[in-house]
Amino acid sequence: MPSNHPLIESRQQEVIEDFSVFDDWMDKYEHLIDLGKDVPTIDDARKTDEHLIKGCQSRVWLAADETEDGGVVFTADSDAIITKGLVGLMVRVLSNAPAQAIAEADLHFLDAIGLHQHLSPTRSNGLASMVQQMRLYAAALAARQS
Amino acid sequence: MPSNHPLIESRQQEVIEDFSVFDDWMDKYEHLIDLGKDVPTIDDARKTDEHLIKGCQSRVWLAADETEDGGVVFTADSDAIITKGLVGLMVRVLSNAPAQAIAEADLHFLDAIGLHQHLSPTRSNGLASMVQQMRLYAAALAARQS
Amino acid sequence: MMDSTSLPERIRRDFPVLQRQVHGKPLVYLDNAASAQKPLAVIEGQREYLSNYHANIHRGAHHLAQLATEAFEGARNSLATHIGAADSKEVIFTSGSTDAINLVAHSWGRSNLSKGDVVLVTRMEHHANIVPWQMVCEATGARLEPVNVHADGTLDLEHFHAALERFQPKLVAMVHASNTLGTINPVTDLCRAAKAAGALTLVDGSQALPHMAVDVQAIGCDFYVATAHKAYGPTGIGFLWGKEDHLNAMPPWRGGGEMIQRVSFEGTTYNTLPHKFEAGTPHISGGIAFGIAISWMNAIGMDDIAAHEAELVAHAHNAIGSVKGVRIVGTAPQKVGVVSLIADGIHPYDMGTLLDGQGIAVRTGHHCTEPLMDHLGLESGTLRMSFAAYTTTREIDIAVAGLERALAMLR
Amino acid sequence: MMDSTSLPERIRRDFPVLQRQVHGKPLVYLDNAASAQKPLAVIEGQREYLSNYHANIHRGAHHLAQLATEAFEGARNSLATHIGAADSKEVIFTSGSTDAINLVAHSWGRSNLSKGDVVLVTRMEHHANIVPWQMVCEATGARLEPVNVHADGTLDLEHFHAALERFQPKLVAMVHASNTLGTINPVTDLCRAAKAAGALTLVDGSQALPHMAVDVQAIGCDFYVATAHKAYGPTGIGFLWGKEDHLNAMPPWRGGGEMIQRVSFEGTTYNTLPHKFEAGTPHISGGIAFGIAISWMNAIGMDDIAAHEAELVAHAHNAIGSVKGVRIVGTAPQKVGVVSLIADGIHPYDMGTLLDGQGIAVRTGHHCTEPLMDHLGLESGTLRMSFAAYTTTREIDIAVAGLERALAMLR
Ligand SMILES: Cc1ncc(COP(=O)(O)O)c(C=O)c1O
Ligand SMILES: Cc1ncc(COP(=O)(O)O)c(C=O)c1O
Repeated sequence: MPSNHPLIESRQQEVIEDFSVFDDWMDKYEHLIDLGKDVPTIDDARKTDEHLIKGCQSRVWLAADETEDGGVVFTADSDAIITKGLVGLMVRVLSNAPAQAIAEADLHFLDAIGLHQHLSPTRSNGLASMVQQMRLYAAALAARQS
Repeated sequence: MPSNHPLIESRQQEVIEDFSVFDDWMDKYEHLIDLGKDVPTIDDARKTDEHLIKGCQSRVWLAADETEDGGVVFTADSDAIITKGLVGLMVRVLSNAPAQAIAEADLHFLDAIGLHQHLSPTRSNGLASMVQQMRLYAAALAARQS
Repeated sequence: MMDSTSLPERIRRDFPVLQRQVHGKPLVYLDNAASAQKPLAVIEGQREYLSNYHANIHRGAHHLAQLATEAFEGARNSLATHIGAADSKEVIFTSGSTDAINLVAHSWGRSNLSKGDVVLVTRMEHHANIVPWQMVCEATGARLEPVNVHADGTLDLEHFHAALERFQPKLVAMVHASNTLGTINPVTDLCRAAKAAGALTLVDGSQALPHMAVDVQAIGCDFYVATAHKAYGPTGIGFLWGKEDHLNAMPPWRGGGEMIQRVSFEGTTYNTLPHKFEAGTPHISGGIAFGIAISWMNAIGMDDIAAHEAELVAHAHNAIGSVKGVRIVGTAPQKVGVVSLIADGIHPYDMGTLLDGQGIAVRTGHHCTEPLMDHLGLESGTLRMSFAAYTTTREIDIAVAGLERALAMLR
Repeated sequence: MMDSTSLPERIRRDFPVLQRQVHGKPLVYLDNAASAQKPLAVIEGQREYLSNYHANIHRGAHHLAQLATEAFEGARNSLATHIGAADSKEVIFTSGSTDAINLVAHSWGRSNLSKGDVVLVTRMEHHANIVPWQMVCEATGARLEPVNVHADGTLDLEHFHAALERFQPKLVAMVHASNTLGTINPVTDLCRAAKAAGALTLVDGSQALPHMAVDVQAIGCDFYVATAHKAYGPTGIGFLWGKEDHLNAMPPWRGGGEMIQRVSFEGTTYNTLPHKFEAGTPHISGGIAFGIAISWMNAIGMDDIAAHEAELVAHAHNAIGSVKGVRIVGTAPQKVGVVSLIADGIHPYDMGTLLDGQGIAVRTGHHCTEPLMDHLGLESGTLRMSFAAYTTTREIDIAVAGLERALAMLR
């Protein structure tokens, strides 16, 4: 099991703590929906096909930008609010981190908060593809950096 | 249930009686094999493709001739001896009978002697196809007669 | 006819899965149009076969092979009788509806369609009744033309007749009942009109077989397909029914064992119906269990099932009608047990996820009918509740209450 | 390695059917090459699925759909690991070997073969690996050429190499182990030679999967197919393995749900692997149970199964060798558990029928290898005894005694 960059690990612990107060399934989703409503979404101008990840159930847009210190900033959005909440969690954990750390991140928090099923590729909500693209982008950048 | 021509019915009863002495499966087959060895087979000259009924498991040859009084005489053969025994029983029951009687015969004897599975078309021994051809020939003849 | 409200009470205990919980709540299974649950008779029949008389069928001279063959061919006979086929050899086992439509598209299509020919379909078809035709059109130069659907989910009959006249299609392929809208198409009339215009007809009965009596000769179509798993049967099996003359004239599609008469490198001859189209070892346990599913439905009675489901649809329309901001998609007068809906400003995926959290299984998205979704302007698809003989009005009430709770959370 | 003679003792109780009687005698099931019996784990796994978590898979947002999808995809992973695939998306579920070969013939064949091209096969192929190629040759103008088989049942390697050189085939399709002769072909060498000659290779592993460890990358083939029902799994399912690059380059074959990315009347785009080749609802319970069968075999160990069966073959060769007037057909040094025989002047059907009467299930006839029977001059086929992990030497002794009794009756 890969050990995470401290930044990414501590953010995951934060999320896990956040969710630890909910033991009811519906409460957890209520919180997720609130997060979905809050997420700073992607610029409308960037909601183009180029940034679209087409899940079969919901659509996700993802944009990635290199920061000056060689990290990555992600912004993302979804047309479904629960997916948007999940997308927001992913951005919160992975954005503004070193490329290498993103590429190698062990994303255990979804499992820990009991939402791991949303990452199943067969769920077709676009989340799994989004995470894959985040990693690919970061890996490509890391390769250029080294 | 169609009632049989007395000739065909009495021949079936004879066969049933013949077999009634065997209650063991193997004894029954022993008898069938003996019959197979006895069957007056078709003329070699008539063992042509024209008279061949190709089952997947064994092959059967069948020839039919009209008699002077409007009946049908069958001669038949098979390359497998058990099939030949069965073929012989069919010939014994159906040959030398009025065409109409053959076409409409209710062949219950195989069931009664516990060999009915050999008549299953999926058995692919050629017997089911042979019986079908016997009936078709007789039916065509009967139609011409009426 | 007996009291249809008692139907689920009588049969629910036949379905082990209906006793289970999901996320700590009793399962409310309203995803029957995707796949129905299986009665014990089907589950146990399949188990019994595998435990007691499994063998490869046809051409086997031993006892188990005989038993298995008789059971499999017996299932074909049941199916033939159930749909009113003229002869059981007109029933070809396939791996499902999709496979059956592909069989017709590849075999009939490639040998009968050529440049300029038209295949007519409706805009409410499942992808299974669109993509195979697109592929055969691409291969042959034929053209696929769609008939419009009204906003209420009924077929645009005027457009249908105009299209028949205008395109003189070689084949009209249409769904018997829509898996997204529930609409039952007037297939008997449509087939009559298509025939009069010189076209053959294929009816996709995937959503009809579980819900109503089907008589292919009364419908007057040339081909009819359905799939077992939506009709209380196992997965991996379905059938194509075709008129004997058509099937005889069609070339085989898949090559292999069973479908041949004689094989040699000099030349191979093909078997007769139905074997000509059944290459390889069939899904024996599936065929047998499909036969059991058919018997199970007949023991209840297709008319009673249909009556019960009509009641469920009326109940659901009523209950959903009173939920604010929700619109039912598909309100044809004749429907099978399928109710699609959308809610203003709310994504179906969100509703579906929150229903799942309450133990309620529904399906969301385009239901493999993207062209229909485009046609009706429903970019994110719908939320679909779909019913079976065992569905209760109480389950619908639970689902509607769950929906209201979900909407409250999402707004 | 453990004592292989104890293997059947340990596992026979897993097979309910082995406890049954036929015609009042205990069943001796020696028709495993046609289809193997199923262990309880497979039967109960399928029952458990149908009783507890059946739902249509992929794209379902509800819990049961998730469980079913995970189990089905888990089976794909098991299979991929078992055969040494580079990635599980290289494993395409089909309805059996026949369907898998047809997939390659229709998809790869029709887009890669043209007039004058050659497909090379052996004369010991099953019809499933001949007829699809005949059909695609007829459609494309390509030609099918067969490689000879020696009288002892081994492939004529000289002829194989000469044919490679002479015909420069586009594809070489060969059986891994012959269902009629038992011969294990040296597929690794054959694939290397074929590759060197510029040909792709397809290996039909229908009779290898149940009997030995299979590693598609070690073999070095381009395509590998097998069927579940011969490997202790359910009916109606099998697989095609193909190298990712080939599969990516191949056009889809069947159209419908699951295999699409987006459907519209303006144009349809296809899904990625493995879904591109899996149109329609798959045989979900079959896939899951296939995975269980693979695990069941691995729990025993493929090497132990192979060792046990080698012992059975040696025992059978010995026992049959002492029966007067009987000749074994197929005496290759490397064999799977298949023993074919003929007796002077006696029709195999008669022997098979009399064995059945004694509760012994064997298969007689051409075993879907008519060209091989013609090649070896065996017009009436053979009687075939075929073994599985649960077969005992005692059963072989019973069968041989039964054979002697049958011969005594027939002579
Ligand atoms: C060598 C071989 N190939 C192909 C097949 C066909 O398998 P299936 O009938 O399951 O498609 C078989 C079995 O019948 C076989 O033994
Ligand atoms: C109307 C309709 N046609 C065809 C199909 C395809 O059936 P299958 O996936 O079993 O082949 C379905 C179900 O998915 C359907 O609802």
